[in-house]
Amino acid sequence: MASEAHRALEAILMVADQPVVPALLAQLLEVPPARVEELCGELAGAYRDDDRGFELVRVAGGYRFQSHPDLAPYVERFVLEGQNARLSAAALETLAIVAYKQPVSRAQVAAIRGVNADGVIRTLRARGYITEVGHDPGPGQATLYGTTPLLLERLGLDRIEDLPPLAQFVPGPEIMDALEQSLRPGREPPAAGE
Amino acid sequence: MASEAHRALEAILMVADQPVVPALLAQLLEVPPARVEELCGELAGAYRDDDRGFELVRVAGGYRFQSHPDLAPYVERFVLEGQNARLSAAALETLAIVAYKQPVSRAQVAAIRGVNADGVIRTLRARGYITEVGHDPGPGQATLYGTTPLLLERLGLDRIEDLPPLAQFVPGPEIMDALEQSLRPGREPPAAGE
Amino acid sequence: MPYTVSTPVFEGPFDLLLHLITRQQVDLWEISLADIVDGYVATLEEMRGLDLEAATEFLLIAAVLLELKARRLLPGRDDVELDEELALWEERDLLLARLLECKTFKDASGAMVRLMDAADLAWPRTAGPDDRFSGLAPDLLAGVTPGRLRDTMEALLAPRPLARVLLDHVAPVRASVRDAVADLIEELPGAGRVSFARLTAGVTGRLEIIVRFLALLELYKRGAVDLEQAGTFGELRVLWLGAVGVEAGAPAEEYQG
Repeated sequence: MASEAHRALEAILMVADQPVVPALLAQLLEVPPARVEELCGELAGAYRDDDRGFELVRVAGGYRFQSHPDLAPYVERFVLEGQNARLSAAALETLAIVAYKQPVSRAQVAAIRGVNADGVIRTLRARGYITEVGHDPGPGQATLYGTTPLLLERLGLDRIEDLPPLAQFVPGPEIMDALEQSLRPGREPPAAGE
Repeated sequence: MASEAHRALEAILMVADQPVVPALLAQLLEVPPARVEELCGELAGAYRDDDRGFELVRVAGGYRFQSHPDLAPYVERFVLEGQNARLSAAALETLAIVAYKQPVSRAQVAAIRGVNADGVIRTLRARGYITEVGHDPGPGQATLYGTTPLLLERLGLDRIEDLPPLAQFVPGPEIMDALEQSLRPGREPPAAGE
Repeated sequence: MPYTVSTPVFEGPFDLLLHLITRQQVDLWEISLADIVDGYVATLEEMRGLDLEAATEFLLIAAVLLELKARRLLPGRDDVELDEELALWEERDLLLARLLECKTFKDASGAMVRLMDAADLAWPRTAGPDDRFSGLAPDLLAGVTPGRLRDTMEALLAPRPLARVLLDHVAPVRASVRDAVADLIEELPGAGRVSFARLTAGVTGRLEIIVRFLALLELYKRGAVDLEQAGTFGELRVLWLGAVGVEAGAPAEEYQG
């Protein structure tokens, strides 16, 4: 099983300090990118089968070694400080809007959240989770924002398309009903909703 | 074979960016140091038997994962062609500390970074970016490091005093966020450390 | 039923409206706006400091609720012009759409938090090439500028992020004896005979403990509590005697005999 290609992948990923894209691995190994995917899949499977304390994962478009989540208690003690601070609820909501609607302008984010979003957008940019990705072709040429590979790493996702589909979060019929009932400018008060 | 202790060792060594001394590993795993040596020996043996592209070695008084010497040609190409032909985050941090705080001891660098910096300091010295500039007059007479003319030249600086000044108070982004959330009277955020 | 808020701060007006309507499980017709306002004011006080943004958001939403409710209470609906009726429906549809969108992204952000929490359990390898390869890179300083060094240094010197940043450290410490008296008047009647240690169990600041003690002495002076202590340094025990004369220093509306 441990072919030269497998071993070369292991060696390269061991000295990488961030996810390595399959295209570069393919170039170094002189094999097609599809083969790289296969080889990495086989390695990842072998580590799983051997019950290793590390894993080989695909994240943010590349492959990397990481510690196995099971062993977080040990690694936490070793690294001493928690690696990531929690974002505020406002920042998280804004992040969700940017992630699902990108490219998106500040004004569009504000329209959805109902409040000005400049502060949180600056926070998210400072954290490296979102970045300017262009300008609106329309009048005003508003700056448009999108998510970064760093966010994908933070989420443990390979591609932004791997986010759960937004449709999944559209409120269910009971909430829609409650809302409709409450907002109905109807003629008579609806029956007491309990 | 893959006991919890083996797996914990693998996880810790996978995220360590320089050799980890057995005493620290023993403390993290709550086993005697002699047992750490045994466990590491078993892991190293397993990787050898499986013909992995990496190895677990004892170097500079500690254990670390590294690429297998056989595969050096691949790693060399990766280092030359890949994104890795630059300072690691750890090296950049260490260089920044030495540049701004010189003369500074290893212990002081480690205190600021939160992790031991010996390996990185060695690399930076080997490249001629930092050098020994004296000894701490206090007990222990720790070696003190400073930057070299080569570094200044490479940074395009005339004198080290020409480094951009540090902001006096640099709040983290989440603190800025929280402050803005609660202090902002209108749409104008307080003008503070970008 | 008094309107109580679970804890999290409301993030946006639409969100708040949604929260009120779905959580309360009552329709607008039945909501007492006065109760909502009272509940919100209480929440603001718990937050120890006025969040201006949240407060203005709340005003906005209260106004929307009031308007919707007022419209329903208006008599003579039959006389309403068709145009006006249609406009009302249109307005409602817009509001509904925005509420649903807001709720959707709030739930999506919850899913992202779960992803982050799961990803946080694994740490990436970041070691980079070891010394054997450090001589290879032709230019190790490629891309390193004085500005990057400064940014790196500033990031290192910045206060380590806390899991959750509260602004308690910015707001002045709440340590008025008057407030502490009011707190004790709320706490003590249901507590029976209780030790001082217990009364200050959740209090961390030394100043606040002292203030609580002073408040206790104040209540003792007014005859509202009895204090017992077995001996020097013994446990101080507090017994609630009743409401005699406590109104003087306490906000009367918060006081329940």
